[in-house]
Amino acid sequence: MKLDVDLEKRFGSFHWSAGFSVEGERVGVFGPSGSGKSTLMHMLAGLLKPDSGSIYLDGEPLFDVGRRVNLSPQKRRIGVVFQQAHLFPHLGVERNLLFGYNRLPKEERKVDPAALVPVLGLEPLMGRSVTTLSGGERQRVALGRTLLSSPRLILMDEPLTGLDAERKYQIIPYLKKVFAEFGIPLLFISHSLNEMRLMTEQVLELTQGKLSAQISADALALRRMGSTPDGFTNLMELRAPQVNDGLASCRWGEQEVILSGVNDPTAGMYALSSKDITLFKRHPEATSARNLFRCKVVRLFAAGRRTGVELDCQGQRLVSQVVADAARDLELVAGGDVVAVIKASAFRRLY
Amino acid sequence: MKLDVDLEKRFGSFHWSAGFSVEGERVGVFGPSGSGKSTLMHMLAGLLKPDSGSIYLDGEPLFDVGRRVNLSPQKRRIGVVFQQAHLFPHLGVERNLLFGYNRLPKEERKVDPAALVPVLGLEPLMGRSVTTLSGGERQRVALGRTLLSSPRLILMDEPLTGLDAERKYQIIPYLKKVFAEFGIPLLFISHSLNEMRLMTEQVLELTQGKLSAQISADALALRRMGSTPDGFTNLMELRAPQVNDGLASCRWGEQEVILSGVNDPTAGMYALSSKDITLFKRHPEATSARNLFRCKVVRLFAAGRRTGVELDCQGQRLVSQVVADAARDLELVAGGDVVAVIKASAFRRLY
Amino acid sequence: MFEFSPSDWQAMLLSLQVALSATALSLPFGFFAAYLLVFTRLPGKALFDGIVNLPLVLPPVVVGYLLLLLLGNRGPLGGWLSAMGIQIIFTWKAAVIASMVVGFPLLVRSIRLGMESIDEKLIQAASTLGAPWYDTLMTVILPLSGRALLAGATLMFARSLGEFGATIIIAGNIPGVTQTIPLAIYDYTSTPGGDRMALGLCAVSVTLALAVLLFNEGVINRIRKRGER
Amino acid sequence: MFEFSPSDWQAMLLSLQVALSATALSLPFGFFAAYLLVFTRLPGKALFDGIVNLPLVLPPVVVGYLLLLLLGNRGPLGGWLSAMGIQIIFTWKAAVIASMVVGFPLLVRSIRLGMESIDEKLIQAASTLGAPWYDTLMTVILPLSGRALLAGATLMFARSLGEFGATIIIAGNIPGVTQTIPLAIYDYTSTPGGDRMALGLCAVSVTLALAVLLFNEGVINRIRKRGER
Amino acid sequence: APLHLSVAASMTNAVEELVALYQQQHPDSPIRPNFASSGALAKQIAQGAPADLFISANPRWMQYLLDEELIAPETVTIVAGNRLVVVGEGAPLTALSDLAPLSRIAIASPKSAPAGRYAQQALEAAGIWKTLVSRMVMAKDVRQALAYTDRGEVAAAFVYKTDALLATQAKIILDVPQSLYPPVQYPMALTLRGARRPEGVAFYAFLQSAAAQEVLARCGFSAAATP
Ligand SMILES: Nc1ncnc2c1ncn2[C@@H]1O[C@H](COP(=O)(O)OP(=O)(O)OP(=O)(O)O)[C@@H](O)[C@H]1O
Ligand SMILES: Nc1ncnc2c1ncn2[C@@H]1O[C@H](COP(=O)(O)OP(=O)(O)OP(=O)(O)O)[C@@H](O)[C@H]1O
Ligand SMILES: [Mg+2]
Ligand SMILES: [Mg+2]
Repeated sequence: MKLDVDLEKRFGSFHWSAGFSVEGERVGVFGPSGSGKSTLMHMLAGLLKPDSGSIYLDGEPLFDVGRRVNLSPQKRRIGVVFQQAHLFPHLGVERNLLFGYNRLPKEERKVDPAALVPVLGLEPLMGRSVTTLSGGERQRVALGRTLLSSPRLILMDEPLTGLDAERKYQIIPYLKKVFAEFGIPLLFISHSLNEMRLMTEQVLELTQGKLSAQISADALALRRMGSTPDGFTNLMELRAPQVNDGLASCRWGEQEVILSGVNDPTAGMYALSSKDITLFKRHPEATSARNLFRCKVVRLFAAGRRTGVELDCQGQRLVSQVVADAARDLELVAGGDVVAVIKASAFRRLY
Repeated sequence: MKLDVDLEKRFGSFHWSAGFSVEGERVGVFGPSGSGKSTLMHMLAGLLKPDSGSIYLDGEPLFDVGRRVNLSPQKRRIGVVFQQAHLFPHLGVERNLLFGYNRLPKEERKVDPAALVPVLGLEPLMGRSVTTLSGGERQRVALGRTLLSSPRLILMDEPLTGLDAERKYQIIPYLKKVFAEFGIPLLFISHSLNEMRLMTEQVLELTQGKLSAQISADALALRRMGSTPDGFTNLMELRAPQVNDGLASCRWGEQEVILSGVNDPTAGMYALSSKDITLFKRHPEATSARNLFRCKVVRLFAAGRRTGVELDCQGQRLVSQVVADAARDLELVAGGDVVAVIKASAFRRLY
Repeated sequence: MFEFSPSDWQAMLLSLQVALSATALSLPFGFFAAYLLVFTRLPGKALFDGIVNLPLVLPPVVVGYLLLLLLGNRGPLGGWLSAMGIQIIFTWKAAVIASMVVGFPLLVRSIRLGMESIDEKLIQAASTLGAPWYDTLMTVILPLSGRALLAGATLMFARSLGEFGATIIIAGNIPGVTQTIPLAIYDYTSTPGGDRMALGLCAVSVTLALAVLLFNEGVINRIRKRGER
Repeated sequence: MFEFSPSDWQAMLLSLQVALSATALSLPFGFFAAYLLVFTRLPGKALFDGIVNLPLVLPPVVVGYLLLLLLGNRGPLGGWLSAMGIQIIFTWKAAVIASMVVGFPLLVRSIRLGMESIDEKLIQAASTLGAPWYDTLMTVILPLSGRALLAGATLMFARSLGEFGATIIIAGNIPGVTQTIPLAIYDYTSTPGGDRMALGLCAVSVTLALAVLLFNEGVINRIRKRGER
Repeated sequence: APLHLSVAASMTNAVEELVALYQQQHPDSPIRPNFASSGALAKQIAQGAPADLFISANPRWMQYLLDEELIAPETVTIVAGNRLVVVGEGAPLTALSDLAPLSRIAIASPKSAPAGRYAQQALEAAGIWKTLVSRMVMAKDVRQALAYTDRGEVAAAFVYKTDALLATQAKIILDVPQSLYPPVQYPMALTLRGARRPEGVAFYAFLQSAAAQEVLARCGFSAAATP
């Protein structure tokens, strides 16, 4: 997908005015509440008419004031998952799901309802009216409805809020698989940096209607490390799980990682907070921590009042954080050696 | 607050049937999508009539089939922040916020609008109509509206979704302060374990309309130690904060604790996860961790696949957790000596 | 209680027939007119709105005269129709037309109110899911106006049952042919001792209308129960 | 274009006065009746609904006779009123009452449709914020029924301008006192050659109604613009 | 095709009886009477509504159709007459001047109903119109003026004799002297279309027959005085 946007829109005191050009299959939109994320989405989908400017998708004009082009939403074939579900109250769950699907010629139907329904956990709802669904159930039906309409681009406005963590991390890999398999590009709005990093490659950051950054999700997460108490989340792809004596071990690159607290360890994506990595100058003797990695310091960077430490653990990248004092005590310098100690319980399985 | 609930409610195939009795100021309700959290909230507030059972708040019956009591919502004085904002579309932001406030006798107005508005970041919205607000803006107005009505109990259904992390961590301490200061008890629904741990002491866990667990935050943490990556939360009362070189130090009993990640350190209650305590047999040399405490092992106990370690640090109690291997390596026995190492960033301020 | 004459029974049947036909025939037009008024930006919308509401403002007798001018054998439309062998005036069809015209503003206003309360977001959702406007009209707007359509239809039906002024002018007051209940009541009041029978016919009219009203409420309640939370 | 006689001018003024009074007086009753029908669970609701809708089903002339029975000097209410020195019949007040009764079902139905489309959650929100039912009624339900109230009022006003059958019975057709536009039109059409003047009065009636209609649309558009997204 | 009659509403009762009588003798020639006010009937006919025979309560509407050239002029005749009476609940009056003390008096609106015009003429001739006019209640038609008297809303009303027979409470308290107002006449005629039809001509003749005139008299109509 190549999206070229340059738009102006005024609402009272709010003024959207930004242009950007992105290429990529999974683009995120990030920004504080009221920064114009939903406004952008509505303009792209053709639901809100910009004051001026243009929108080009893969070179095709969807909107262009100069050329007097303004395709109607159903001509644009851009699927939208709204911030609120907006289900059709007069149709049941099933007919809501199939609304777009049924309007597609057979050969353009890419996503199979029978495969999608179990992933979204919708089986028990199939005969139900949508007016009595719970908040999370509504959100899942809305997500399914848009996916099944097999659009040429999907815009999602915080589609995963209201879902419990378990369901969320079950849905994310499926979504990614579907998008990849059928080549449906994605524009993803979220306040969760973690979701953003899992779902997108590139992020547009908005501030008060202006584009303030266009960077990778990881870079964005690093930049924001200092301002949240959660630190930076290292995403680690672990493989080949084995269980010994109630303790799971997995391969992480060339190394072995011991993890606990995962009932049934499987290969997949795990999260590790930068706060959970303790650095030692030398190998400590006996410790309760199960993982000790010898690493090289790649670089140090400021992250609020703390110092971020980017590490290279035999080819794998890890980000840790230490207080300024510690950086001095440990004599951390780029290129120096250090031991990263991680407790087995610090890993969180995502999917 | 003391809440005694024993209710039955049937909706088609969904069957809520649970009783519980909780005492505490901040109670959480946790459970997957569709487990009946919102249903419970609606029944408590008097917006949904249970089929049978009773609800007693501080000994006063709000609903009791046997005694034919069913107070109307406005008599119950239970504030609700709904999963969706449900703002009054015909009123502006300001009049939405003050809807409940204006209906209170002066002496019952506990929360000051002038103090609340900046915390929720609503200043730029004050003259606005609510129909054009963004998703997060709506949520914040709804939150403010309920707080300003100074109810005797507040029910919140995922009130923080749709807020960016920065705003969220700015709101949480304020909320807790308000609740503590004015003695407003809270029932808090969320899918986020993080929010839950920050906001509540006790959690009701629901599964398909049944109560599957009711435990204090301490007990929950202990129980989850074995099966979740979250560990046990040590509550530490820290006093006499001092700032040196961007690093805060506080008194904890007889000892000094170094902490970071707290912008403006104040005395108060801090949380420390058992996972953030690494145990060493002997004092390690240089480390990035700022806190090293010599402790005595009080007892060892099984926590799932891990071992819980209760420590006595010069009169202060701490719970750590280690994997079984580590307990052996460290030769941990009740009465033995051990060094507990804690990173400065591991402390989370509660209030 | 009342001993109705054969022509009274005919009047009742005819009234029912006229009211039902008028309601059924008006519904699609009313729906479409409301759609135009609510969802489109025609240039002459205000004028169109005015014309739709005209029959409401004018006394029905005047509406009857205007229809007579239009549909009479010497009128522009009537002349053309009678050339085609279609006779409108003094037939029950004329009574249907009178009821349709007089009740139309009521119908349109009901449907409009319903349409105006449809959440615009749903229409947007339908369009992003690939439904063109006519599809959205039939699968989203129509069902979501259901309650208002029903209310409008009931209104129309009831109004038709009571329609007198326009009907007597273009359909005439011919017992057994165009004499509906209100016209029969009118005749009875010209007959010594006819008041009792007039009252009886009133009662029939009221009963019919109440039955439709209760039916309407029943259907609405069922719709609402489906959406209960 | 038309040379109206002084009594025609009086009829126009009177019509305006009657229509405005009838609309203004009916609004609170209509609002309350709609509230009862939509939000409460009275036992005799269906019956109440039937009574409210009665004037719609009956020919206005019959409604007029029934009102005469009630409000006449020998009627239950009229007798009491005339004992208090209040004369209703054959005054313009009677015309107002006739318009009110005949237009009431239209008004109530409009407001009902509006009320039924209010999101129940908003009413729940108001009650959890401590508003008792009457407070919610005035501060949430009333403003959110605004558009429907307006539509109902317009309908009522237009219907009042055209009201003939019931008015002529309880108010009489007294030039300068109770002769409204439709009654004046009737007088003209009953005279050979009076059609031109009748048409003139029709035009006045239509103009008045259109003005109110456009005003209504204007207000509604302003309401809608406020809520645009 | 059935025979279409357009009959002034005040003759509803009588004409229904006459049609029934005629059908006994001619069961194979169906008749469709249409009852409405004379003005409405005249305008219907003027707009091409099917009508074979027109009975008006008012010579002016007959004239209107004659001007429109829809009536066979030679068939215009008076089928019946009527008399103006005063009805009320009190004691019988001796002269119109006795009306002076009465509080309210109903007449049909002189603009739209001939009965009202006749009443006005009578009162003017009696010289008391000016004193009574402010107490006058104008009704839509005679029938309504009668209803007011019946309900006791007015003390007296000017109505036709035929209508007075419909009253339940009120009684005739005065026969207005014929000298004070022109004769009340119901003109009848065949339309051009009716004049061409033998059934039309036959029914037209029947209405003028002695049998028919007897029925009319029973309903309170006076004999057809020649114009
Ligand atoms: N019609 C309008 N009139 C005035 N202001 C508007 C209008 N529509 C949107 N806005 C304002 O524009 C800003 C951007 O809105 P938008 O919905 O795009 O925010 P957002 O980034 O999606 O926020 P959130 O994360 O809270 O959903 C908000 O401050 C909003 O209040
Ligand atoms: N009126 C109803 N008829 C049938 N089922 C209903 C009705 N109301 C609620 N339910 C069902 O009851 C279950 C519990 O709903 P509830 O809203 O309490 O869930 P929840 O725990 O709040 O979920 P979420 O986290 O998704 O908001 C859901 O499966 C819902 O579909
Ligand atoms: Mg948004
Ligand atoms: Mg919920």
